[in-house]
Amino acid sequence: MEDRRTLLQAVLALLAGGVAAWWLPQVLELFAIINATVYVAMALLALSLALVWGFGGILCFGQAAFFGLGGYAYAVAALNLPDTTYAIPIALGVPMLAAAALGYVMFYGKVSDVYMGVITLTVTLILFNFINSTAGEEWRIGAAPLGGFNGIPSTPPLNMPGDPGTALTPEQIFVIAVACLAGCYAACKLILRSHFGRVVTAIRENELRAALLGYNVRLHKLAIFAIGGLMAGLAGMLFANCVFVSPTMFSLAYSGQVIIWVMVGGVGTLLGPIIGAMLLQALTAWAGTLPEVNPNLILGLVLVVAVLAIPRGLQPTMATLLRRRAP
Amino acid sequence: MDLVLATGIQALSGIATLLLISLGLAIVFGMMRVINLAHGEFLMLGAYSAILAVQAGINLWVAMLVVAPLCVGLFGVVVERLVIRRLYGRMVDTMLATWGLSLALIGAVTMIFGNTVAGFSAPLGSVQIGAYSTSGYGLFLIAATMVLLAAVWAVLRFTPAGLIARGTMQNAGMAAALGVPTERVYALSFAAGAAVSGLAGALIAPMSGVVPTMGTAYIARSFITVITGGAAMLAGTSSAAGLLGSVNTLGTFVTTPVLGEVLMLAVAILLLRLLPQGITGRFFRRSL
Amino acid sequence: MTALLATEGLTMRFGGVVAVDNVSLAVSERELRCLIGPNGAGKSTFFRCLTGQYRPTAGRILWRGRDITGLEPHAIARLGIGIKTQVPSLFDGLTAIEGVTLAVRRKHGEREARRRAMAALERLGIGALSGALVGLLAHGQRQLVELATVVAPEPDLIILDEPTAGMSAEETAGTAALIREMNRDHAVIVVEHDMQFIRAIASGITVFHQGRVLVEDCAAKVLADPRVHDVYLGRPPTPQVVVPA
Amino acid sequence: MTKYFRDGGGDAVAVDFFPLDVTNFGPAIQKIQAAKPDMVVSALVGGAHVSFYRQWAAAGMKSRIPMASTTFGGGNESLLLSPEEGDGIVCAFSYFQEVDNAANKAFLEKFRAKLGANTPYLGAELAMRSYTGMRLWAEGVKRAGTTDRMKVIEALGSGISVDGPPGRTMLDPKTNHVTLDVYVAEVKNRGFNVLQHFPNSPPADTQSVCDLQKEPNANRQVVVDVRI
Repeated sequence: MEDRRTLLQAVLALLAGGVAAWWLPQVLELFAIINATVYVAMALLALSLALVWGFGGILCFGQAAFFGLGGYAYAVAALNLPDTTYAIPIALGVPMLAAAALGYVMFYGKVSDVYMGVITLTVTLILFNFINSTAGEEWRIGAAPLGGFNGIPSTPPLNMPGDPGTALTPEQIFVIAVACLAGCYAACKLILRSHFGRVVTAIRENELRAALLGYNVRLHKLAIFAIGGLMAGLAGMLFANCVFVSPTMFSLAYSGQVIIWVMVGGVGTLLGPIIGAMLLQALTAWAGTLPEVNPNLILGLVLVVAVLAIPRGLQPTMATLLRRRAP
Repeated sequence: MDLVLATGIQALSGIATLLLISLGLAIVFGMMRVINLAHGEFLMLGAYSAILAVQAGINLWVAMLVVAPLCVGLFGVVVERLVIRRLYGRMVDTMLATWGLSLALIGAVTMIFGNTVAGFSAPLGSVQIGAYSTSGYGLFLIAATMVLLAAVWAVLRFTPAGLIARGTMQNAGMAAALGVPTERVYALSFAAGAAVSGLAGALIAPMSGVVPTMGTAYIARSFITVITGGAAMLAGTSSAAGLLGSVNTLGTFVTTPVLGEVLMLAVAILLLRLLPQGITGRFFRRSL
Repeated sequence: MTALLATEGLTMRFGGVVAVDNVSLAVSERELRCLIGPNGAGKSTFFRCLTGQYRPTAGRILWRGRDITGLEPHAIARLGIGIKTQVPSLFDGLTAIEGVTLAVRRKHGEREARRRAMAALERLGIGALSGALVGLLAHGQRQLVELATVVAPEPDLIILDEPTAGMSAEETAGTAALIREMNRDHAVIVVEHDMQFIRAIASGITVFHQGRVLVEDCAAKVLADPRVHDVYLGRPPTPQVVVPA
Repeated sequence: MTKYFRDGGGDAVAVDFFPLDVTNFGPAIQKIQAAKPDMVVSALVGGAHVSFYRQWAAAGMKSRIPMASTTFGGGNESLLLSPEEGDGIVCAFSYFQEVDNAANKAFLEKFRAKLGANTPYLGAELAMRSYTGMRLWAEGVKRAGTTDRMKVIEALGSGISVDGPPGRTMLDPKTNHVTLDVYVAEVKNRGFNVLQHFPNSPPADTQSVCDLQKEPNANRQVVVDVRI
């Protein structure tokens, strides 16, 4: 029974993605489309943390580091390559390798959970500081100036594969973003249903027992962490295509917000954080329009209440509510 | 010769500032295993309460040394009652809750005071060392930090309250069995940590830009200092502040400020890799 | 015939304290061995050296003659050793069948693994609990699920650390019978100090005392040996007295 | 900046860059004292960097070495610092609230009438530039007769100008930047004392490398050549 339910959820997700991708571009005008693409990219970032933290049991305070690396890798590659389609593998490879390297340092370094949070936080800070101070002329990779605090505004958007001349329109980029989100969601569902996914979930439940059954715990954690890094990098690439790449992608704000979204959406689920990300971004945007109220205050209070009231997050609480009411 | 002396003083004031802003966090984290990500905002509240006290006509020194720690200490009690008390033992949730608190505080202060509040300039004028002149207040800061460190050490080491606090932190169950009201000890310890942070915020106010987001500049530094310091609260934080403070100051002096920063963070990562439990995880293990 | 599992001069020192002092023992295929001794005799530390949780300070561990000292726990488990730790270590968030399937899944396909897992649960009489969430089960049931998880992949050797901890009298007797039945297909090493369980098992016994092997013999002789009584009652062992057979 | 020092006949003794969250400027102040420059030019920005001006005054350096800044005042720093710390710093912006002309006086009266008690201090440039920007757009819409994006862009390209409190602001068709009046002022008692006025200053550096009239849809990032 459980397998049918996961397949149903995966199909539903792809369907919802399809409808949104087809219908929204007709309805929304340009500014809203770009905004929607940012929401989708952020939801994908939340999904990557939901997979790594919710199922891998690895609380990474620095998921924004891979988000930023994905964006910057794409920007630098796109500026140096004739056809931006070749920039895609680089934009995914760099954050994945970075995640694997950071994962190796943490999981093979016998680091306890608390220090893992600290190390991921510190690494993001170092990247933020480093990228921020690359304003000078000498900081360029090939034809791409890193641009320090101002980021790289002149990043060329994705173009039709094989035809560098015609860049994709924002509507097309939105469709690609939704496709990526739905695709990654379905991929997560399949990964978690696979043997590898079950072992990763078991490791979250009890690391020692998994090891005593012969599973290489550190390798599995490294792998799921790298997959999370890849997804966050993909989100970074999408972000680079609808906004532009800047050091703020590495900032504490993004790392913090993504944790809030997953926490409020529901640690231990996939759909929860996606919904949480979209809802909270809309809430922050709405709060920004209120003259007297400062968005930080609302976002902060939401997190404090979320931690105190619903330790396992929005979606499971709703799910348990629904199940309890159903006979 | 005066160059060496002046640079030495710069290094000392760098270390003192780092120690000052980390001490409050060390008390809360070192003793209570509570990671307070709103620590930066506690500093900011300390600075703001000092400035508002001065604007209300209270003497500068009274405002800094009395009003600020008192206000932030009381605020600490409120925070402990409402939020922290429900999350003992849940390290990750405390991190997230205090992160939310930090965002909320920045938002609230920006709403109430706007982005700019008129600060007051550093008292005690300037002091001439050979060809170099440095601020008299900088020297006062170094002295104040040493006194504060000694005071906290003395309280923990010699007073019964200090003993009870240390006992409760190591084994709350046993302490309760001996009749110690552990709830109140936790509340007072968190308040003490908050008061020290408030005092630190007030002391650095004349030397820094007091804006609602000033906390974010300090939180990373104090966090890294306390974590690299390790379990033993005072010895750990002081040794880490000494190491990181001097690396940062001398690095900035010899090379560029950017390298000074990167050097400090690199040393921190190296330390975390070699000594995952921090400096006092290995050296001066039994000290306070 | 080389031993299935042997230790040569195994020593484990924590700073000044020598928890396991130069212990050499050998267990052959299909053997059932009990490691007994009062609390703090070094049994659990010795167990953790075998499972790779601790890296021994000196000495060697041999698996069918091959040196496996210092291997990671997962590498040791892969040799075909089923391990049950003192504190029950289970997948609370999964159902019983899911946990046990996972144990077998490393060597078999999904369907075959599920079939064997179900068989293991039934063999231990808890087939009915297969769909239950492990976290919600009672203590006794959890011990049985853990035993099923260890037995299901059919290891060559099973090592158990105090399987009867917190069990009632008849549950202990039941577990002893179960372990005898398991011993038909797998060698078993049990770390225990519950006298009632040891009498019920009546297998070869090695007595630990202050990190060293005091006595190693069949159950009858060991249980009659005055030194074992002294050690259990906390008196220093009386000098070697040979009791006529 | 070094290029403009050289063009002006001076030279840069030393240049330092600071990460945004640096708050301890002790070493930097000491390096400056060691270098004994005639003046210091700061491009520091952000809340943490205000500490530099504080520590500079605390070290008693304000009376010894004059200071100018390209960014001071933009972020209301003049309000943050006490008069002893801020007074005397020279800055240059396209507008100060204290600019003395009829348009500015009329604007300020209407502004205060509208907001009354909580009228904010406009300080330097930022608020006024946004106001003037909107008016330039409005002018483009008037000329194009429609708010359609492409038509307004065309109208803006045909040379639009607006007169207001900062003086005359003309949209330069070659660079899409603006030619405007620039004022040099020194900080005085948390406000500004306007010293000099340079009317109609064109965006010379951008014009030297970019001409949108010749190549209308150029979209590469243009870098002004400041190599010395």
